[in-house]
Amino acid sequence: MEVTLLIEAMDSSFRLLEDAKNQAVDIMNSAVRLTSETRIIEEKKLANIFKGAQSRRAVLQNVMATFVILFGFWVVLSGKFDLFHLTLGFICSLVISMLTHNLLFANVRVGDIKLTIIRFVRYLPWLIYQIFVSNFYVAYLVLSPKMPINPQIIRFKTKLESDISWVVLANSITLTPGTITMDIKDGEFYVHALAKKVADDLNAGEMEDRVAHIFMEADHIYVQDVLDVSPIFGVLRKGI
Amino acid sequence: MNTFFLVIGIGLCVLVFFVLYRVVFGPGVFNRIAAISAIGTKTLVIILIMGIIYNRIDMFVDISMVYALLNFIGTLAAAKYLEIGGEK
Amino acid sequence: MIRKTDDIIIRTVARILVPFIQIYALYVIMHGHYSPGGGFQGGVILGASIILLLITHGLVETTKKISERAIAIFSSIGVFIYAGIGVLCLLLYGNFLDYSKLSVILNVTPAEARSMGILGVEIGVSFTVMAIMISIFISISTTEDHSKYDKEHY
Amino acid sequence: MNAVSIVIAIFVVLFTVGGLFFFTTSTIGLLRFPDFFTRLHATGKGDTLAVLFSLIGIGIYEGLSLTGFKILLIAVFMFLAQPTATHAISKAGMRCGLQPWKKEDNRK
Repeated sequence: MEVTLLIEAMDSSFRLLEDAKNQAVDIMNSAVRLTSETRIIEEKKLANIFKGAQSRRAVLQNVMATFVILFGFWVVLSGKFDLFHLTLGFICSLVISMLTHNLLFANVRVGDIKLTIIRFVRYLPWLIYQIFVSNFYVAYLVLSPKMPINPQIIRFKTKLESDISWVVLANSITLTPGTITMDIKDGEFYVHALAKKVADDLNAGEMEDRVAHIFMEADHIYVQDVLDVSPIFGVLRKGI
Repeated sequence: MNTFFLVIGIGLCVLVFFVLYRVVFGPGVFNRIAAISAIGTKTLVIILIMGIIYNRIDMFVDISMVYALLNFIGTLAAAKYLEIGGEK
Repeated sequence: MIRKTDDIIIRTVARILVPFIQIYALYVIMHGHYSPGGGFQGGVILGASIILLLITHGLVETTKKISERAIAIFSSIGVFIYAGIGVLCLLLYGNFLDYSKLSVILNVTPAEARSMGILGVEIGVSFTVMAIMISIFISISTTEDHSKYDKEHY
Repeated sequence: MNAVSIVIAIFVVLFTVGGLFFFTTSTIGLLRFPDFFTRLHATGKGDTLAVLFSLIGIGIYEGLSLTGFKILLIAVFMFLAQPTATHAISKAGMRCGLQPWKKEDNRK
């Protein structure tokens, strides 16, 4: 009798211990979970604050850059350097740079801006030469009595990515001989060409390569890149 | 020199009259818009030449710039309006 | 409802041009007493720049920058500035818009006071012209249903 | 009239007459070409170079000053705006279903 009582007592005590242990584990687990949750929340809050500061910093940078450009433009337009007009210009360019800070620098690509500008300036003489050729071509077509044109629409998919390079490519196509950009849908250019020869010239893709070279897009090796690197290579070889 | 610029200005005015044929008889709205845009471009140069003839080019250059701006915006607005009309 | 264009070329060119057009418009307004132009012309260019933004970026994105409520407020502020300067001259024993009487308040010579008074009036006029142009454009383009336009007229 | 001013006058005449010539060809193209898109070829290209030439001529006549810089500014603006306007009109025409002229059909 006493033995069974003893055994039961021991059983119940074991069960109690077991329950206590489970409860303790549960409490510990929930405590761990709670701390980790709070930590995540804290981290998220910190990250939000950090991101907000970062975006505010980006906005501030944009406003400053726009302000500098617009103030320079104002001084050039105004041509008066007394205090009254400079103050007016300061206020005006400040207001407009606050209003339009996300327009001028909407999606700037990360890259070497100085090199891009230098390459763009080097691209301009070629473009002006192309405009000359195109105008003489149109003049020849207009003044020849039979007017040998054979219009056709060609379409090609471009490999360029950013919007600025698209603008440069489309406007260059419009200005070069015998072609105008008609439409752009999902990265496909629809080009209206005046003759078969002109269309073949465009399909060869020289202009696209040049524009890609300016904005350093599309993984191609260009002659100009090799030429850019060659002086460095020459110096290295001399050192050896 | 003034006589030379006068001759150039008169030549441009004659060209504007030729373009006016496209504006009046051009088949469809689009030919008319293209012709009006071309007239605007010629007018811009005519205004500058008028400035040289009247010896007040510092004044006329502002007017010419405003003309170029409004010509561009007007063409874009007309193109946008017709494009919306074209989509069903 | 003015939709934004799906053409990336026109959108990019417009977004590069708009700040320069606006600073040019303010230049025309502020230099109205030396060169041609002034309040009305500058206001028209300012309104045209916002209209360029409207036809390229759509109504929603533009009203984030300058809401329709702000446009209504601008149009009344412009009239208030114009009439306020005129009445201020009346109160100083002058005629309506007699700027030289303002020299008592501004503490300058009458000639400079006249120049500043003209500048203030021009700013008022330009505010009103800009706001009225934009509100006319918005109310025209949002009420009519363009889809009913028939295709024969092209 | 010394030598420098004569050279300047020659350049002014050369550029301005070149501008007038390209304006003329673009106008004749606008009148002669058979359909809308080919006419845009004439106006879009011809007018850009013609305006550039005329503005360079007037800018040389005006000399190096604030006004000359503003004329240069107009030239840069036209260089950016004219192809964009051409593209906008041609896109609107294409979306509205204008058919481009082909060599086979003989309608004028």
